[in-house]
Amino acid sequence: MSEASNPAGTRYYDTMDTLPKILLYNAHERKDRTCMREKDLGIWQTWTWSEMAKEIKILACALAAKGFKRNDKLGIIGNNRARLYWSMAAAQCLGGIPVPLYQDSTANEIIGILIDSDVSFIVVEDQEQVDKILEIWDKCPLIRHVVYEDPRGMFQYNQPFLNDFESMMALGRRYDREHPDFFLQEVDKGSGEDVGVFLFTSGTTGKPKGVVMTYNNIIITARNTIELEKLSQKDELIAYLPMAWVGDYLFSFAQSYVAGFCVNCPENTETIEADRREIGPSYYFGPPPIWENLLTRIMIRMEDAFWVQKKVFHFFMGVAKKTGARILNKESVSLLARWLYAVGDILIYAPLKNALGISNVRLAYTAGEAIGPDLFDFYRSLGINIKQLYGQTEAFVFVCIQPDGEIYSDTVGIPAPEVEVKITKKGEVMYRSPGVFHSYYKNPESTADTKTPDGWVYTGDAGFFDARGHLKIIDRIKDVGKFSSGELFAPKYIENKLKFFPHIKEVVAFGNDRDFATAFICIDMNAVGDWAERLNLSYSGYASLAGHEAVYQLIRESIEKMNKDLALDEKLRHSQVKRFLLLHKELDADDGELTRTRKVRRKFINEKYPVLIEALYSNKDICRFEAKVKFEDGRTGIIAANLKIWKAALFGSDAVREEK
Amino acid sequence: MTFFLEVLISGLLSGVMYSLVALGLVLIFKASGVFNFAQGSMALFAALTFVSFLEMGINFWVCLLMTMGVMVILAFLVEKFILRPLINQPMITLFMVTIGLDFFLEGFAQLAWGTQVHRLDLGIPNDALFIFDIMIGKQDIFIAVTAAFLVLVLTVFFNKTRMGRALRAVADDHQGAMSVGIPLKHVWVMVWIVAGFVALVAGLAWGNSLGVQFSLKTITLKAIPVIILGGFTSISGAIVAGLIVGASEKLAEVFLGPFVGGGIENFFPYLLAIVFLLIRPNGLFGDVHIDRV
Amino acid sequence: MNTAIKYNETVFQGLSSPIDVYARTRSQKIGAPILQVKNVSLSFGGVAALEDVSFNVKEHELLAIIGPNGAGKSSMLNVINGVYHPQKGQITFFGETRHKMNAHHSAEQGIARTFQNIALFPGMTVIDNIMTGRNLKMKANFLEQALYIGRAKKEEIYHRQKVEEILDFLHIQPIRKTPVGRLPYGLQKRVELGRALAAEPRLLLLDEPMAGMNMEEKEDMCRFILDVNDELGTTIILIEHDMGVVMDISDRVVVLNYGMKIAIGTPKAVCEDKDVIEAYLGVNP
Amino acid sequence: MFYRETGQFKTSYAADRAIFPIRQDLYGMGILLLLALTVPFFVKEYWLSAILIPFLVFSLAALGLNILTGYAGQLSLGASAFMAVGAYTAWNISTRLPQVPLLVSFIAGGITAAAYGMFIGIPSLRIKGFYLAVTSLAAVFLTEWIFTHIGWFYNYELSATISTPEMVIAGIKFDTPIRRYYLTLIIVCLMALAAKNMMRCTIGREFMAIRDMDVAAEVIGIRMLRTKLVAFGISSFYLGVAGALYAFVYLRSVSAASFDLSESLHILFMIIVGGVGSILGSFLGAAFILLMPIFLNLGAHAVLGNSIDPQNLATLELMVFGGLIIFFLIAEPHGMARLWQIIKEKLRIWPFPH
Repeated sequence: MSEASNPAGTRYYDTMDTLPKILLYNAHERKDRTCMREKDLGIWQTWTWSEMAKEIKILACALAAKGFKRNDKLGIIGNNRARLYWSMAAAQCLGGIPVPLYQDSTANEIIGILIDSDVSFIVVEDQEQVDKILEIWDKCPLIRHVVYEDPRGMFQYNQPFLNDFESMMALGRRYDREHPDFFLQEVDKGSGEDVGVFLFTSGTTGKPKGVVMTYNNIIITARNTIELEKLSQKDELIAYLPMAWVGDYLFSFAQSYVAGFCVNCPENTETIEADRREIGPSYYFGPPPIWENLLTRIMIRMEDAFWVQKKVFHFFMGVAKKTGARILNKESVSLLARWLYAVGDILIYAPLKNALGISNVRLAYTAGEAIGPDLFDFYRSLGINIKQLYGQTEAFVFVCIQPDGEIYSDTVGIPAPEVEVKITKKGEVMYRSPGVFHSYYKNPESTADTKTPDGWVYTGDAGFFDARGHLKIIDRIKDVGKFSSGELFAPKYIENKLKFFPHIKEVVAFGNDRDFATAFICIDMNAVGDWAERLNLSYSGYASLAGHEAVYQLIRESIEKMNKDLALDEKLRHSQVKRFLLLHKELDADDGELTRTRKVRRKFINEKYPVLIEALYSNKDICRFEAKVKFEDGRTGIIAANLKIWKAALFGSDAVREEK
Repeated sequence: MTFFLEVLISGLLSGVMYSLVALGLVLIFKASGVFNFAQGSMALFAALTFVSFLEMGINFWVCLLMTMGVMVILAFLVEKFILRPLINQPMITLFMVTIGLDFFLEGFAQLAWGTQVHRLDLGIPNDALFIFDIMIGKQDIFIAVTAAFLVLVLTVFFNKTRMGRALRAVADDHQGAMSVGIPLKHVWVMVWIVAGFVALVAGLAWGNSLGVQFSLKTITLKAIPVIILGGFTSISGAIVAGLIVGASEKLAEVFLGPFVGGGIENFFPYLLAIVFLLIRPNGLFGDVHIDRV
Repeated sequence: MNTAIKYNETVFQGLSSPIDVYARTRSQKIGAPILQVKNVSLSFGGVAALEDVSFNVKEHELLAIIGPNGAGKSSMLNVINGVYHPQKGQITFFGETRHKMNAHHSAEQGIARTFQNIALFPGMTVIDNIMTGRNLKMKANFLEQALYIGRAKKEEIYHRQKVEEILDFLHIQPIRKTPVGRLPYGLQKRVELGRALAAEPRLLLLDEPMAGMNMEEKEDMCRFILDVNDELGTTIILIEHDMGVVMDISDRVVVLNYGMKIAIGTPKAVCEDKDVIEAYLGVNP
Repeated sequence: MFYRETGQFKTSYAADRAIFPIRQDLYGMGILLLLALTVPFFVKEYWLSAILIPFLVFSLAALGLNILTGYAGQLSLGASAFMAVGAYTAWNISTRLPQVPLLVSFIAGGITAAAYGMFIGIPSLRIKGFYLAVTSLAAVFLTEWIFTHIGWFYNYELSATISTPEMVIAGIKFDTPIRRYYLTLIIVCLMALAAKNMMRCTIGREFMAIRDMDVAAEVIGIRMLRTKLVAFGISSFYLGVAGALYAFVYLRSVSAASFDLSESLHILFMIIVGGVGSILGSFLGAAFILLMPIFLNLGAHAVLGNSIDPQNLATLELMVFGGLIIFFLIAEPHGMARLWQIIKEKLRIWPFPH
């Protein structure tokens, strides 16, 4: 075939076992299909597969010209930009390994990663990133070249190892003219066993580990999920999550290549909202916080609406809450309800989705942490097919997905295709799948203790399959305890479940080696405050509000609601909270009760509040307590309080057990 | 020669009329920065009201008072419903709003008092008298005198009385008015009352010769070139320019007209004004201002 | 006098303002004078605004004009770009000398400016405002425009891209389609700078570009001005009140007082100058 | 609410600068045009010749005035004068030189009007605001005088009126209202499109620049006089053509009196009510000002029966006009066009209030 007809010099491969080969395949099969857009200079700059393949080819040649060899590592730092994605591909074409890094991490955070993964070339977005590299330049002897995409402000730099993207491309073109066959030869050398990418774990637990993925891991996982979710080249995706995150690599890169759909890069971080609206993605991923603040912003914006408008809005939201999710799950819904929903769709739902730019969303994922049932149901009731998935970097994301029509806010669904999941005796979730990572780079021992020789991987999460055969993740395995009766006790699970109630801010659950569960509750000052105002309860401050009978009543109802739920679940019914108290103060990072990221520090609390804990397990219903507090001005003082301890009703067989 | 003088004088006499109306415009403009296109309609309105009262057989002076009362009310309404909402708007907007007012008043006046022509007789003999065998209509003289008298009154009012000075202060800057210690809205009401008064007199004067009918409103159109010539903010300018316009248009009509087929007095003043504008954009006595950047 | 010395520190404490993190690293060499102002005198109806002012501006240089209110700073700019016509004196720009020139001509010569109190076109969007700044570069006749063919269409598209580059340069992409009337003050100033840049000027006159801005906005503005000066190599004359800013970013400073030039030189030299201190503190020796 | 813009993105500046960048607007426009094209099949001929044709003609006139007053910010009370020039020129050409195609004589009318307009506009360099308005006022009187006193222009008809010959374009006789309607429709649409194009290109931006901030405009390098004259020229061209249509297509027999000051004021009202500086506004305004008396009439008859005296109706009309102008200038200086804009914005972000 002639150069002209396919600029990148595409060819068929009987085995499309590497992404570069798939790229060339697309450049031929989907020649004129748009594969990437980037909002730049006010319009969506567009590339078809063949155009992009050509760019990548040139870029690859440029890298080669600069001395980039097989198995060299190419670091990538920056927001989601087309050229950065190309750099990944270019490195892969040369048999090199791309190593995307988090763009917002500091110089000191990236230095470790750069060294561990022997990065020798780096492509960065702009001056800001260049400065980071320069800061740590001396500490990374391996790095040979730095390429920057955006020349803005770079006119002052004259380091020889800094390369402007355009001049790189020029170099690439020259190199390509001189070595016409080079590119294809390099691509041919690739095979499925080759390493495709290093993805670094976020490193919340210990220092980040470089997860090594082979093309087989990548491509097979991508294929399976594409088939499962019926993704096609017609889909549209917005790439807005960090490139270093495994999810982005799978959705915006691997799946896009395999399915052939189009990836859109927003103009910049402030314009994501607007850009999403323009593109109208059909496939969308967002961790719970993103959905969360989308919802809050809707409610805030609706606040100052004209009252009629509000009335209509809330009425139809009510309708949606009742019927929406059920229609989506194809359950039977009365004709009237359907009709009402249809009206609501014209008046509210469709316009709302349009305003948020999610009208065309056919498939949306949420993952990373538990999502509140109300939040989850809100979007489903609008008719957006949002699903939870359970995944890990080591699994190349997919472990479990909620299948269409079986969506429950409290489970993460059933194992993804070709994924086996089992639960250890200790209750830890293990899985084995084609996506299972090859190893941690240069870290055999941690590889060994995460991955068994026969390919099973420890997730470190405790969970179990419920009656419907759906996986329920309850907690990190290390936090899971046992009741004296031997049944499992998952504090985090209880706490999360309670925290989803609007009036509850923080919860600390106890029960390890005890015979039932109890809890400290911190009320949400604002929510409960409003509630109290509506009932015009008088209160002077947090403590007095928390001490209020009515508030106790309110919280007890929430707890009993939860207990009712738990009772339905064989594994969890013992975890029903039997006694609880409302703390006289909010848990506070300054007092060391929370981590800076607002995670409860159990150990500390156990040491600080033994009296209260004992009281919870005694049978007294009031307990005096003095607490040391740090005031704003740094002085410390004692406040004393008498805390009531209340009992919450238990349900199911546990209730019976109570009778005895 | 005598003929020329006759024309000149009759021109000057009607010129006084123009000055009178122009004065009304200058007043309002000075005080509220509004070019009042509705001045003519106000004259029509005033005159119609007056004659209608008169036709009810009410005593002349009572009618006069009643009409004044009506004009006062009008002034208040204008201030409340038009000027106040449009405070600090560009002059052009204010100008256009008075066009609206012009239509409204014309419509209202005729709806209220009917569209037919009312004869108005102020009992001035309609014959002419001769001074050095120059013929002059008594009515013209009478009108001219009243007008001249009114002009005098207003000039005094403006330069001597506290209120008058306040009005001028406002013209310069709105704080100015405050400093004189008179709230802006009172000032505005005041000028519009005065303008209403002027309108009434003008209306009667013309109505007396032409009969009271909607054509009265065209006197605004007569007055416009006058204030262009005299400058929007100058009383003396209005007077002088009035005379110039009056005289020149008559002369032009009589001595140029025949050569071009007559009827030029409608636009001749305008040509005069424009030519003049190009030479001296701020009018005869208009104050010069440089716009700073 | 020693009182003056005492004030001295307080007056120029701006020297240590946060902005001096932008210590100048020049990429453009300061070249030969491109603008000479010779013995310019200007007065409004007898009131003298400028008296016999002379100085010159070198290529790629950032020259600041400072002075108390009413010192004639803005008038100076207005003379340079032909809005005011000086009674005496002449101005030479790129070898072309003139006593009197109109604003349009100076624009054609490549002099652009911003105004003390923003003079944007409130009815138009940000894009259109900046686009208007390029009008001298547009050649399409009205027929082409009426039919939206030929040059008209080409120009609209070509210049739109140029405008987008400016939006990008000033980080105002998110507001590109907002009518400027609705923008907050700080952003309007930025847009006005953008409009001036759109003309790709050889000399840029900035009349208090940071007036009424908060610290953060000022720092941004400084950054932009420096980038314009360095990256685009544009020569800039800047009027600014914030001494800190002036000291940090300008190469030379001209001090006006009551329409007269009382000092010219490097920031340091100028703020040690006795007359200048007096001018600022009004203490007579 | 009905604006569903998700998924409408632009990949080229051409698309981004399109007249109707939002798809729904495009469709709306399409439907409107379709209606305009099919309406003759639904309505009586009377409607065509008494309402739709004048509506189109006056829309064009309002558009012309809007270009000068709304976009370039030069207040003019002289609209009717330029219409008159257009009308008389077209008439003279088509009667004296029958071989000249009608459309050409229309265009010639426009061009002459443009020239006249530019001449009238010359003072606009030195004088601003209503000083200018006055000049245009003079134009009205001057023109009216010329066309009443210089016989040549109306071919010495005793009535001093001109009655237009029958219209033939490319062999097609435009003798029925339907045909005349289509002729007007096409001309008006094309000219409106042209106006839109000019206003979104350099010319339009220069106009708005001198309107919004003339000093800044000058500093940017916009030539004051040139731009203002262009504004007068283009505006008068539109008015001229409108005048020609007014004479040929609508009244078919006019005298100078039909182009008096009140005609000018009517057109001014149209743009004030419709929307200053808006093409859409010109049409809305024309429709409103033309239909208002009709509805007034119907209303009055409905209320008072046929007893009502036409005189009073006329004066009532004056009052309502005046009241409307005052109302709009105070309540919504940008007229109905802005109202529509606001509604549209609301629809776009619905269910959110802002």
